[in-house]
Amino acid sequence: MTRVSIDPITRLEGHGKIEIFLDDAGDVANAYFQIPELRGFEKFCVGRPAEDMPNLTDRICGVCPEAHHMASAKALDALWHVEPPPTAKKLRELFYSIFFATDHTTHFYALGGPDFIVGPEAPVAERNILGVVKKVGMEIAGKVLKMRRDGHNLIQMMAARRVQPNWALPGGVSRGINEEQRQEIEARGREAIDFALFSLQAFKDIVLANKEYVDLILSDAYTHHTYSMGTVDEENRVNFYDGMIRVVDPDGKEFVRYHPSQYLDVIAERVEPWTYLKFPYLKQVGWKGLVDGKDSGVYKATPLSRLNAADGMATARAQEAYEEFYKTLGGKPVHQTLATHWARLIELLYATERWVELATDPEITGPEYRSLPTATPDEGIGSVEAPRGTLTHHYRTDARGILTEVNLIVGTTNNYAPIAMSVKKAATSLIRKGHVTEGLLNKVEMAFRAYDPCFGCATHTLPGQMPLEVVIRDVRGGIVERLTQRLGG
Amino acid sequence: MTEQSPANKTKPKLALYWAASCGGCDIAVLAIDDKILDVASIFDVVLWPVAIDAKVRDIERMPDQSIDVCLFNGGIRNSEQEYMAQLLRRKSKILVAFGSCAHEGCIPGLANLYDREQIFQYVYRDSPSVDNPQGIVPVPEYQAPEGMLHIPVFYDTLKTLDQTVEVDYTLPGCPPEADNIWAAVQAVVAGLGGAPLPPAGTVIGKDTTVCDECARARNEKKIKAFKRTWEILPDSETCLLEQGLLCCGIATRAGCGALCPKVNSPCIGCHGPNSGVEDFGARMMTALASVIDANTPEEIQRIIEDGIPDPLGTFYRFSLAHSMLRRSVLPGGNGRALPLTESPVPEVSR
Amino acid sequence: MSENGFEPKIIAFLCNWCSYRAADLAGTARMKYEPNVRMVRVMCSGRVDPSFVLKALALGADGVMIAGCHPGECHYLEQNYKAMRRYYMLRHSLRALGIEDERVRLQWASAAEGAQLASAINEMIDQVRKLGPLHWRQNWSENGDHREAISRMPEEHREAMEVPA
Amino acid sequence: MSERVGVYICHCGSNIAGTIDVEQVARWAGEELEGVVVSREYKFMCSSLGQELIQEDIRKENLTRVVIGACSPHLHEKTFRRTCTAAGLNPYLMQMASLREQVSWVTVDKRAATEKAKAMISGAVRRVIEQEELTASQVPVNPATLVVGGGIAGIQAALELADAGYPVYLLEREPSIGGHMAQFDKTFPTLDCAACILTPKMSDVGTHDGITLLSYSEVEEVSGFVGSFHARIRKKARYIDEEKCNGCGICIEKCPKKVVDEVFEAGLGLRKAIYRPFPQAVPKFPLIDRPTCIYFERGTCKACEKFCPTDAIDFEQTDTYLDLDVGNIVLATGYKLFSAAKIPQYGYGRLANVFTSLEFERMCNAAGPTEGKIVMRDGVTRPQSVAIVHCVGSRDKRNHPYCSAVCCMSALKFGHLVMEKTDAKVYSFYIDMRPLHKGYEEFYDRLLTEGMTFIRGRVAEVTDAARLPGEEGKLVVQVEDTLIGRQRRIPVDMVILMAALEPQEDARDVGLKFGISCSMDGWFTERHPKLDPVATMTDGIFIAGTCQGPKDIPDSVAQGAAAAARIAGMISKGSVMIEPVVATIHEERCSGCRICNNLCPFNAIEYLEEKAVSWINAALCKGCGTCIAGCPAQAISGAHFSNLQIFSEIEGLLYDALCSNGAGAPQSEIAVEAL
Repeated sequence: MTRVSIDPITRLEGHGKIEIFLDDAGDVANAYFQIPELRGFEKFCVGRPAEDMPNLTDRICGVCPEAHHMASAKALDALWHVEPPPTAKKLRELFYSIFFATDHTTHFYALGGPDFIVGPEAPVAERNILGVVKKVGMEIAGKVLKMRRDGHNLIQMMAARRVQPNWALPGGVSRGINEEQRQEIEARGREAIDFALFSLQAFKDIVLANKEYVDLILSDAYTHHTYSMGTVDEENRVNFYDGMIRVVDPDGKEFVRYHPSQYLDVIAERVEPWTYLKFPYLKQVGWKGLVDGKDSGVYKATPLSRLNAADGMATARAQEAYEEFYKTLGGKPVHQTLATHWARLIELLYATERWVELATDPEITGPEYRSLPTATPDEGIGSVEAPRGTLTHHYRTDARGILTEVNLIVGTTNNYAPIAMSVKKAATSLIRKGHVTEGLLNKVEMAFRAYDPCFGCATHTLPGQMPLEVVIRDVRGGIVERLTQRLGG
Repeated sequence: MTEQSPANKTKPKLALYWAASCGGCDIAVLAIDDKILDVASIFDVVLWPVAIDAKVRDIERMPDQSIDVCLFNGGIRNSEQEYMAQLLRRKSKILVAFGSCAHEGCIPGLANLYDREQIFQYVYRDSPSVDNPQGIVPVPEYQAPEGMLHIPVFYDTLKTLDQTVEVDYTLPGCPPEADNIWAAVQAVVAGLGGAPLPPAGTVIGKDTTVCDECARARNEKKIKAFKRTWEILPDSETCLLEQGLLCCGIATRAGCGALCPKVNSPCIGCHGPNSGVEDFGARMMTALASVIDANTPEEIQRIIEDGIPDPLGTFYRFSLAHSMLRRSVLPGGNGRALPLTESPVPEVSR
Repeated sequence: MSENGFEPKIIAFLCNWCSYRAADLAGTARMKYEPNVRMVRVMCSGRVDPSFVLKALALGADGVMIAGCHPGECHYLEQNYKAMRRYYMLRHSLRALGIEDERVRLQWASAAEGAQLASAINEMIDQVRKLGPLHWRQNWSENGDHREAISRMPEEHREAMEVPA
Repeated sequence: MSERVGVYICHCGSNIAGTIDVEQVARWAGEELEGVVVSREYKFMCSSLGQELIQEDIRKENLTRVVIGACSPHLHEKTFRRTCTAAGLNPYLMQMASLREQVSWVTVDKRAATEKAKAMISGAVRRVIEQEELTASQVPVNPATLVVGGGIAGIQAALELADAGYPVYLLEREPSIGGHMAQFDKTFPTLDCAACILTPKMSDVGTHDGITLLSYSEVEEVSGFVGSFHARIRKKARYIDEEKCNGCGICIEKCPKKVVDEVFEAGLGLRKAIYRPFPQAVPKFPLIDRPTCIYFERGTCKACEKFCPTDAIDFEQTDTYLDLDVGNIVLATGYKLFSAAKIPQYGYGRLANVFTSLEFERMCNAAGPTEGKIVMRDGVTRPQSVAIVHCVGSRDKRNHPYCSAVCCMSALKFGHLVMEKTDAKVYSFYIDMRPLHKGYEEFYDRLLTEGMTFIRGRVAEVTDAARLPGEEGKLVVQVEDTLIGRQRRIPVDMVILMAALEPQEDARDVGLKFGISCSMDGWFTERHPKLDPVATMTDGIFIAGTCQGPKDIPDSVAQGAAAAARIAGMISKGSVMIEPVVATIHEERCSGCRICNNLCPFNAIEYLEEKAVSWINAALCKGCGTCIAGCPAQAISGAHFSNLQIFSEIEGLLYDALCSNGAGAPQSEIAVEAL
């Protein structure tokens, strides 16, 4: 009963499927969230020349190829023990900030946005980009599309292709930018900052001003007390491109702060026979199943968790927004899944500010955009914050730089457990005595979308509608009822 | 585009589907920007997983041939995808292999250098981050305490769409270029309006290769050594191949505007071969070998083995699954195939 | 005949000027060699496109021979050197696919070397017979367990029910 | 449209039918093979009855394709092409399967032979269906011919053509024509003097209206193709105004500078800085040897200029170039002598009285350095005993494996001359005596009776280290006498080394320049070793004389004449046919990557800058197909050997290997029915 439908992890490794089993009383006995696809990148990349990885792993996700491109490039720097020149690092981070801003924008407006802008109780058919347009007007929709187009054009200008770039190399990038290009980038960046500020304001006006929405955000159905993961700079401020990875416990206390190269000491993956996707968890805490709390190794890696894991933002206006965020939601850490949307807008603001910072850096147009490796390659680990969570690439090669081992922990995977928990929680809280309502499906859907698990980005600029099917079986496995959310009309 | 207004009844029906793909193709469809709204107004979109809710069962219930156009992206990696390919073939008048994965397997096709056992063994057991003492691997049918759970069967060999069902047209590229997508859409619309369609089997795109669009200066070629991208800083004026880089532009279908060479990156072949070419890798092999500047077996082999450590990943980066040989020798031994006559035919009634 | 009754099929591409004439000579001299080889005439070993070899293997050949003039004796001056370069490039790839070197052979044979050609053919057939069949296309078919899964799908979908709106 | 194929299986008496069940093959082809409308077997397809059978079917059954299973196409392809043409079918729509050479004659097992025959017919049928009509194109032939090399072979070719009334350019890189023959004294076996028979021919050349003599010149570059070649010639400066010079030779007398003549006199004699290689040189003009001329060295002297009656001396003269248009080219570039010093144990260059064959030729020559007196290096002493050593550098794995063909006879000639001019004892050390041609064996007998001593065995060493009494002051020849099976030491006064003939230093470059190939030894390769010995793979380029391999004067003359005859034939016909089997670049597919540009040794591929595509000159293309196989974009197609044709042939040949889950066509494993 796998669906041709938007299902959680599709954009990562295929489609998803939910099965909910009821006990004799008709209450939820268990809910399974299955990922029925695998492509096997970790295996078939073995034997390839390592320098191909930015181009191979691009193809893991066509929605956030830039994230893989960067994580891979950093793993290659480490593999060949080569330090990219300052200009190269800045070019990469500039490229990455542009990508982040583009990606977050489209998610908020096209996917997450509709739930609030149009309203969670609004008819399904309206809870999509078209509904957003109706509500906020064509002018804003135009802004959104422009933001997307600008971002893609700049990415193509710098890195060859708007989807699937071909640019990063061990020790830097294949080409730098000239002054003319820099000016273009800066100009678009300044517009982007205004857009980000506007978006935050819109969120406050439409959502925070509406008690009903706030209650929804704070409701228990969307709350999971898990660990939070995110990358931070030396002052523990949020960074997307580089830094240390910090994990705070459900109470916001630092649990561990480690260099990406130590990820194996912190993270382990659990295999279940009923799904092709693995469940990452915190090694020291251990796997206790799909439950939250301090004793469960389950953690989140989302915009929200990044804010939780950090002490602040590295740019002025983003820092203000950061403080307001926690003030409004009653202090750190925040565990309400739906708050992720707000957190995402704060990250959007940071990305655009960082974009302009770098675009105006005197070194950005420097001629030194690559150092040639001289050392013998052996092992390298690289990591960045993908919009959907911490992304880690780990390579081993022979002396010629031919891959002998590849391990990847991909953004959304980090959140597989929390997503599955949200699904189960939503189901349990809404199914009583075998009676099910369409509301369940909305609620489940909203839980998904908050994570923007990679499937989400596939729906950029499209209706936020997520068709789902839930099959409800009794303990003997017979089908009691099958619900399918349909488009209205 | 999702409104089920009466107008839709007369609109041609469009379906989009993804199989083993990365989503880049769907993004590419969106990357035609505002034209996407035209697509929405021209067609009645009956299936687009990323966009709207329509259930397979609805498709199954449709009479055959009732979908006018189906854009199918992604390769055939498991049983579910093979089923969907066949279903959509039956229900569609025009089936388009959309993008590199459906066309030639793309990067995921490199999995054909291994088999299911090897991939599972690494991903679920040997990977350094996996903690799996009992050596569990996912199984198609799992008896959970509460009931039976199914996931699709993972294949040894990734197949392309045209290796699975008859394909009418192919749109190349990883992902296809926006203007080529739009051109194809218009051609199809015109065709549905009675205009002559290109002959079935056509790959929609240019006949020439990337060199045609590349601004770099080129000369007669003689190569003493192949270079890897990290080894040299290429100049931005002359042909990258002449500088020793393994640029696939010579054999790759034009249409992208030679974007990668523009940023000093050699072409990696994402648009596949130009029309009429059956095996991309063979073209690369023969062309590169032809310009090797050596005449003794020893030196020839040295140049090849030093400069091209991974011939398959280099020559078949995107097209292994669609190449003449499709995959490596199946480690399990190649006598495993069941006679086709034994294929069960599922009985499904309306 | 090998004990398991396997008889390899070999496709040989012969240069019109040397090896094809060597085959003629082997004939006129009534030299016997094994019948498993089927010959394709090309003007020069330089005409042999790697895709000819791949095609032959894909269509069920167990081995392929490329025969041309000795280095330095090419009737087109130096084209057999290009054949040599292409052969090693192709072999590099075939090895990576797990295809044994013995299955694809480059053989120099002048118009006078009927005997050498005949014995090279016999030697190759013997080697390939030892290696066993390639029957390449069986590499592509799955082991069958996916069929049941596919046949199950329509039935699962049919069970689906609408949500009470 | 679907083609109508006729299949014809030849019994070739029992040659094919004895091993292959031809009836079965024919029946099978008719029933099983797609496109086959007629399938017959017949006793002798190549017989007129057999051919009529085919022609009748072509007409009655409207065959559009013909497959003939018979002998090798190298025997009867032309025959059956004519058969088809006569019946109105384009000859290139016929394909042969070599059932005799490739099946019946080489296969024991009849069942296996029949199966193989089926496969081959199936391959031919699949291929022929894809074959296309082709027509040979005609190009005019320029009547002028360029002969490169003024030795006896070149001279012969030039005279034959000129006498036939066709213009000839005879080019020689040395100052005079005549080649090696001009250096000889007598010629075997008739012993008539070389000069007496050569010089008349030389002066004929010099005076012939039809011959333009280009001495002291070299070919810089050649382009074009049969019928219309273009050659760029460099005339090296002689510093003599040929218009003014009357060849009186006063300049030579007056020249104060004497130098050793390494070329013509093989280092035995002297010449002046301004010189004429030999008295009968053609052309008669002398030349100034710049490196040794005092004026060019010090800036003063000009003795020649002072005394020249016609003031023909021109120190300012420079190399000049001229461009020729010719229809055909004869290469008669000759050989060079193996350097005997490469075999140190023979002592040449170390032991004064060890001579090479060429040195000895000059010594015998009445016009030579010793006026024909046979003397030791001191110039006066007459040898009491002379050893002649055969196979110096020939039949020798370490040097040249081949036999130089002329040494045995020269050795006999030398022996005769020694005994005629001195009373010395002559020993001949040989491996095998090879007096192959007319009158040669008789000459050998004559020397036996004249008392020359023959010792069979390869000489191990020539030394001046005396070990036995009687060896003091002598050269000792150490040899194993294989006839008596003993080591022998023969003390002599003089040793003559019969050095091998080897290709000119620059033979390979010359080959590339003219687009012809060399054998491993470096001799130019003929189109066919037996049936086409003077033509080459490149139409319009012919070879004659020793540049094709060691040979004596009569053979060289014969080849010169043969090449001339071939050319005269073409000229009188006026035009030549050019094979339609060529490659074509399809501009609309070509992206100008230039991979193909240096794949063609015949320079048929050009890069058109303005269009940024490559282009093939069909007239230069030899149809090898290497560029077709090399094009990364498959933008090049090859007439009669297209990918499609060859793929189809492979499919046909493997018809019995194709199993159900086939390649190419989608093989949906499970059909989802009744949805």
